[in-house]
Amino acid sequence: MVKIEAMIRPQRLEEVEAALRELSVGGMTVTEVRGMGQQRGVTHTYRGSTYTVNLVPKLKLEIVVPEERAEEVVDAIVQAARTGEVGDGKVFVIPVDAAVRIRTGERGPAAL
Amino acid sequence: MVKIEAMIRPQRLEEVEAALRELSVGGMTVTEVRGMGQQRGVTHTYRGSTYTVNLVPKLKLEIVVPEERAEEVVDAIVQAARTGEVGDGKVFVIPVDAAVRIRTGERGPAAL
Amino acid sequence: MVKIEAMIRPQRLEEVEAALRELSVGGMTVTEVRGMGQQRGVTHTYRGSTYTVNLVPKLKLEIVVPEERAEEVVDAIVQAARTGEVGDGKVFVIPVDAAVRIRTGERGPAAL
Amino acid sequence: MAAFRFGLALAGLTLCSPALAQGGIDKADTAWIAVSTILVLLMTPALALFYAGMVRRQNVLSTMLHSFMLMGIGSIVWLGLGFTLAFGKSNGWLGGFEHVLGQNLSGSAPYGSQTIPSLLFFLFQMMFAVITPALISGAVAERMKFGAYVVFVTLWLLLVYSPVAGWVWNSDGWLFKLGTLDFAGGTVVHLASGVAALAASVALGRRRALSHGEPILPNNLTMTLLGAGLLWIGWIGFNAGSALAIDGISMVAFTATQIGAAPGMLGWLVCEKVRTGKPTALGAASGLVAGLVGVTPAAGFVTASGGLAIGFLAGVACCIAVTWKNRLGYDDALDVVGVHGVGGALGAVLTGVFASPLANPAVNDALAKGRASLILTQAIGVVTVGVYSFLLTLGILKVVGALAGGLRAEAEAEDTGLDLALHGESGYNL
Amino acid sequence: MAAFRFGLALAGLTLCSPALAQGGIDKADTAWIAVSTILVLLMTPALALFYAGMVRRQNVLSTMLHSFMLMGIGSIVWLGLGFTLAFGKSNGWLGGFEHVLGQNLSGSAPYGSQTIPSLLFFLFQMMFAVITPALISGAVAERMKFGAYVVFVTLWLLLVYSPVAGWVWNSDGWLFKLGTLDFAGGTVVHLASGVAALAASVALGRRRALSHGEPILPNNLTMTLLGAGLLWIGWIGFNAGSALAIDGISMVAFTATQIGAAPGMLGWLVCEKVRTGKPTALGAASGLVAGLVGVTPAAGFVTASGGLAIGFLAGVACCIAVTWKNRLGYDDALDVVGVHGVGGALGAVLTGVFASPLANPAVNDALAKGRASLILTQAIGVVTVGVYSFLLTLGILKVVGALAGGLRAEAEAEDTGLDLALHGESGYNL
Amino acid sequence: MAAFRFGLALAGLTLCSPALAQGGIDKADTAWIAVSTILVLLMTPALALFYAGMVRRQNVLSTMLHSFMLMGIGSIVWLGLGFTLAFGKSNGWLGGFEHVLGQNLSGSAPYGSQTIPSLLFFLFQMMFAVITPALISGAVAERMKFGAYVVFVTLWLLLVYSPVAGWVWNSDGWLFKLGTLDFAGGTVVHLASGVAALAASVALGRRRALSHGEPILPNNLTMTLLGAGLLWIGWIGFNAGSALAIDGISMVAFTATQIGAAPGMLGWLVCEKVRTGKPTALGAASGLVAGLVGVTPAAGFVTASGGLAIGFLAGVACCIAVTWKNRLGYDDALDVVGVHGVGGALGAVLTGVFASPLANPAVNDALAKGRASLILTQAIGVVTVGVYSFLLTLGILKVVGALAGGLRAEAEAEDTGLDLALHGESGYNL
Ligand SMILES: Nc1ncnc2c1ncn2[C@@H]1O[C@H](COP(=O)(O)OP(=O)(O)O)[C@@H](O)[C@H]1O
Ligand SMILES: Nc1ncnc2c1ncn2[C@@H]1O[C@H](COP(=O)(O)OP(=O)(O)O)[C@@H](O)[C@H]1O
Ligand SMILES: Nc1ncnc2c1ncn2[C@@H]1O[C@H](COP(=O)(O)OP(=O)(O)O)[C@@H](O)[C@H]1O
Repeated sequence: MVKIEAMIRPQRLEEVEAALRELSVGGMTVTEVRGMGQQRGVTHTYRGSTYTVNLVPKLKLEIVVPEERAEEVVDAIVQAARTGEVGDGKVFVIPVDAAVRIRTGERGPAAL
Repeated sequence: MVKIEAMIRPQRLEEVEAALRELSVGGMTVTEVRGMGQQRGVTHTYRGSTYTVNLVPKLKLEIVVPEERAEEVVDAIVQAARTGEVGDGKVFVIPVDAAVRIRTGERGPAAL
Repeated sequence: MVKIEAMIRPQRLEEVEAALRELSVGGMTVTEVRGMGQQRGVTHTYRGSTYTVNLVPKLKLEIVVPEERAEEVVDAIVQAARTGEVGDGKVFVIPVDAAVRIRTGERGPAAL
Repeated sequence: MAAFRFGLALAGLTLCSPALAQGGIDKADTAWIAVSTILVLLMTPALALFYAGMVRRQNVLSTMLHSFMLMGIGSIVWLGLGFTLAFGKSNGWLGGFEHVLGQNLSGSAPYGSQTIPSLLFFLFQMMFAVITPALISGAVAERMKFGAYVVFVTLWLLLVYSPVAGWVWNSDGWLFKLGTLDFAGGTVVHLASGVAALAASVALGRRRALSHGEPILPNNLTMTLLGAGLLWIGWIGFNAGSALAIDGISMVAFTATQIGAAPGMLGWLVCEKVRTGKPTALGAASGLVAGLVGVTPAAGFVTASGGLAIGFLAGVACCIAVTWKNRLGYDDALDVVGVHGVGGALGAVLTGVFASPLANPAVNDALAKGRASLILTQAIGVVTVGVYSFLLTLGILKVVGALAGGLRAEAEAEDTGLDLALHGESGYNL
Repeated sequence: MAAFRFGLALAGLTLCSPALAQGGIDKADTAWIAVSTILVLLMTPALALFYAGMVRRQNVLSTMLHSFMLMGIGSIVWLGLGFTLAFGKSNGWLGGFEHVLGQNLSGSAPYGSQTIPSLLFFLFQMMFAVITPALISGAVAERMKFGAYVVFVTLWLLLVYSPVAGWVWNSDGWLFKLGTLDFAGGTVVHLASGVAALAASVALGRRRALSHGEPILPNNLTMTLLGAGLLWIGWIGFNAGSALAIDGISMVAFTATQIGAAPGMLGWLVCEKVRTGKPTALGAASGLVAGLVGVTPAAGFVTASGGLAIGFLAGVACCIAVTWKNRLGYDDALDVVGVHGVGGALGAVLTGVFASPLANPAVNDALAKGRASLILTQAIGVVTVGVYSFLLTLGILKVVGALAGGLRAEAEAEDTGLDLALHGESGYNL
Repeated sequence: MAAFRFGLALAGLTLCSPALAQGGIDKADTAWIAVSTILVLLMTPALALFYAGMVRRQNVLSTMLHSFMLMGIGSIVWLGLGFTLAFGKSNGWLGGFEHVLGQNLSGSAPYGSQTIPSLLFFLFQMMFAVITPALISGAVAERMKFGAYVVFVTLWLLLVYSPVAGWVWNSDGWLFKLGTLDFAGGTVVHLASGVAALAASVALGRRRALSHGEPILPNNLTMTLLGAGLLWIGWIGFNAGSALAIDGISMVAFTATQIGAAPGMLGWLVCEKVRTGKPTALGAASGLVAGLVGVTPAAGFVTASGGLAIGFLAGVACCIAVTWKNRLGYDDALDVVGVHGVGGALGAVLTGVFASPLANPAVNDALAKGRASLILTQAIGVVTVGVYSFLLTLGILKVVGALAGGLRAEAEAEDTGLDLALHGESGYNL
């Protein structure tokens, strides 16, 4: 199994969700994060002074899938999350040694 | 070393904490996340319209342990977090190449 | 590639950011987390009762870099985040199988 | 209110007032209306809370600012020109210019036959002029350009609110002379702004998030509840103060207001219970506002039972009306049409139905030609003010859109959120 | 307050009032009591904030709704039946039915020998009837069924509050005749609700989270502080308005209120400093409320020094009392027992101790049989009202529990949070 | 205000008052000033919100507590000693001791030639004494020891505020006799606290986060906006209540206040638009406060146009002034110097420029020696009060620092946040 981690724009969540549903991906975990990269930070104004906050809001998706499904899931996410503007984010693939479904104790791909 | 990632119900945190303490697990990092899976989302009402939010609040625990302790820790979490209802969550085990304790610079299992 | 995960004190973010900029590390993702470890929790008072909250606020940084850069980045973070007091946090290094830049579809180290 | 009261004052249940001093000023009346003025002023920050709690977190400040801007712009525009257009010597349609920039207003002499200083009457009316355009802002939330908004509300205040206030409340206004009853602004305030909200929703189009299917969840309903609570508080000044004296009519209006808000809340909750099985906190907040809107035109003319009936009907009707937009496709973000438009129109008509000489002897005159005739008169007020406000609002927005290069913020600004994109701020850093 | 004042009015430091008009109405008194009424109304949303800030985020709306519901239900129940049970012609225990549905209340004629319209007296009293049952809601927070809550507070208002208000404030009430001093509701409002809170805590049982050892941290103490600040503001109307006139007594009560809240805050902070080393913001908020509770029955009867003493003692006593529940095991979620029960009882007794003819000549009468006798009379009031409220509350909850199939929300609803489970909403989406 | 009014009352546009009763008390005046007192009391919780919204989340409670503490401490200190130092029989510099602990204050007899009870005058003045030291707290936010703060504000109230209030408002005060015009506290309240804020910023030094280059983002600007809205509401009592009667002057002051706040808001927004291109919500909130500060000393002496000009100038000037600190290096956390110091000084001088006999006949006297002379007199007031407050504040802080072992919280406490470190609480658990 692998874990797919995608940092995306918050506005693209619905599209990505839909794309995953189409692929019958069983589950996902979402975290609110802030990211730094090539995308310019946002300018905040405070009592007449302005300054730039480098970290911009992103969502991090974590989806554990059997290794053989990784490719199609990554592609689906990339397509659904893309706007073409700087700041679209990244997808990383990370090896997973084991998985357990807490409710049933099932292990391995069956747990997903 | 491995990193154990557990997505659990927020209400089970205390139980899991206690179980880990029993095993003398040294540390843990907790993140508020929202998860999607088999569990039915919650229905929100807004001015007479209702709609379903698929993402339900979960906690993600991250615990890095020496590989040989992984099994018992996973089991302890699974037991403590289980309610038997859909939505109990998952535990994933991910390989870790290196660990450093920032304060001392210690590396490897000693850093945990 | 590897993912460097660092749990640090919130107050050290600026220093770490600066250190990474010096190394021209391209990007980073930051999450607000709460951590448990050797550091004593904080005592909350509530209507005359006091009790201890074990989880203390931390930031989790995630930085994916080519494997060959891992060492220097870890060192930079460790130095910048260190205060010498209990609670400085940990750095973990986790293998990454693949990376994609959503905007362009670039893969591998070029995606970072 | 306002001029209306002069017409009725002699017949009213005025408390005997030996304190009536030289120059016709009564100090107790003055103290009460000064307090009422402050209470109505409170309604605009309260509205800011009420609305801002319902938008998404990235638009919370821009939404509050929409209301706050009126406290700035509205006060000055009313001083400069608005008051005199409404309450100057009128030809039936528009007032003269004798009060431009606050001229001929005094701290010690009354306006007409009132018992409070004309300066205070001006201030009391100012607070109505401040909140009415702010009500419209709920319809345009989360997507309107800031500059365009500023110009729009300025023009609307001068071209819609001021004339309409004069029609209904200036003793020479044509609707006043026709016999339209509007105690504290069902037609002038709520209907006019509710209809303008419909026009503005149509002119601006739907929010991008709606097309994307993004869930639009209120960022902070505790703020909305607090806003609703403060609106209730301020509304007592709005309605009971519209007696322009601390007299029997003001007591009747106070009672009807309190007894109108309560069943409005309960009516909406019952409606929700029936429809979705779950009464909500937002429903309670919305319902109490609906009840208050409904009872506003009626407050000084109905008994407690009348207030009870109107409040309950308004609560249920508005609960139903806020779902229309989903079917009809206009994006009235915070339901100004469903609450103020529908509640205002309903209240105006029900004022004709429930107005009672037991509450206010002046109703005897209003019923001279029978109740059917009174209801018809009320309906005429609703239709003419509604049509006027709708058409003028569309026209003003056309002009503003042309001047400002479009009414809507850039797509990217809308996606980022107006707070950061237009104002360089974010509401929360928690 | 209320009827009590009629008895004392002649002896009181009433300001001379040439403005007293035909029909006995004084316009300045009327304006002041209208304002006081509005201030007391403000206390219910303020209470909603005060309480809601202390619960966990998943119950913030349900907690606010508990207070807001009373603004809806309380107003209507008071109009329909409550007022007449309390203030109708009484046999000592219960009033007659002459004011059912607001009958025989007038905007221009007074109630009894008062100088304000009876409609206003009714409205002023209404606001007390609205907030008192809402106070109890702090005890049942985070676990009570919504429907059961609605029925419970309705019955409690009719079966506990209305009679007790009549006993103490109706000039024919048996405790009034006995000579119990309760200026603005130490016994009627705070003790009655505080004791009911104890009964309700016991009847409902402890929250599940407490057994799980989950930390129950307040979601938003800024809200609690704002609520406390607004409670202080509103409380001035509550206490000084209970003079039912803008006279010397109202000034005395205003002073005692202000000078009671301040040392209440400081007393609680000192208590915390001693106990845990850390004075807290929640302690400041709780302490000022405790001071206000303590001074409520005494407000119009004590000098500034008396207010100072009572406020300080109440602040310290309540700071200690809120920790009892941990030892005794009942789950009074937001410390209604510790603050309103203990503060109300203490204040009632201390009223006997500090009442001074220097503040109010009427105290001379109250002291006719000596101070010990007055203190005893006060204690009788505390005990009888306390026992009555405790037993009736238990009985009502028994019945409601039977009707509603249990008082508590499902375990799952409690774990999820009542906002989402019962109302389909969440307070924050930040 | 205050004593000032006695001097001018005869010449003022007082409404005729047949209601003036025996003992010289007027009930309508009393009702109005009681309301005004409550409105000024509201300003302190409002200030708590205004300030607390701007700090970082880890200091939100400690910042609110700074304001709330004054409601506790200020009330008691004013009762004990402050009032008598300011308003007792004065030698020009300090009052006598006849009102220690509230002695010789009555609910039915006036203070001097006023028409309200002396107890009420004491309470009205108390609310000014409560909020003025709280204003300073914005400068020391996020880093001051709690105990040191408590001692500091207590001493400041006694050694700075009370004497200065006596100089300007006691009819025997030396600045009063000099002819300084300060209607509601431009010099006494805003300048004195703004200058003290400068001294305190210097004495405390800069926050650690500033050196670290950490971004200091406001935690909750919706709270700041609500605070600003409530400040506006309360300020009407502050200014219009300073007429100490419900008369023509109070109407003039009400108008100037409303018409001063509005252009203050717009002026600040225009300034921001020019400077950064983005008008902000915080700018609107800051600007309305700046407008109110500016118009405070002038309120009862200027026409609407005067208020308009002063408000706009104050809005622009303060918008510019708040950026000085970046260049000069002192850390006035929440811009008390830029808003209250600069706005207060500017307003005091502009009062000399815009005071008009059209608004208040008493201005004729003030202009007896020509306008230049009046402006000079105003400037003398500004300079002497400014220098006095600056030096005394430095001195007090020196002493407090010595007693408390330093003024600042430990470095670790500052990094963690004062809420948790000093009070064991956190504002939000969302
Ligand atoms: N090396 C990295 N490690 C972890 N996260 C990264 C890294 N680089 C970028 N990110 C995440 O991806 C987001 C987008 O990256 P950015 O460089 O701004 O745009 P793009 O991916 O379009 O080139 C960042 O905000 C951050 O959350
Ligand atoms: N494939 C997955 N990848 C990552 N997280 C998952 C995945 N499947 C489930 N989760 C997480 O586990 C939680 C529980 O999963 P769910 O399917 O609802 O219940 P259960 O685990 O009891 O079958 C989800 O809310 C989500 O946070
Ligand atoms: N085994 C672990 N797995 C995951 N995170 C850990 C682990 N141990 C510690 N942490 C994280 O590191 C933080 C600091 O650890 P702590 O033991 O308190 O101090 P130190 O690292 O200085 O010894 C914790 O708050 C937690 O977030």
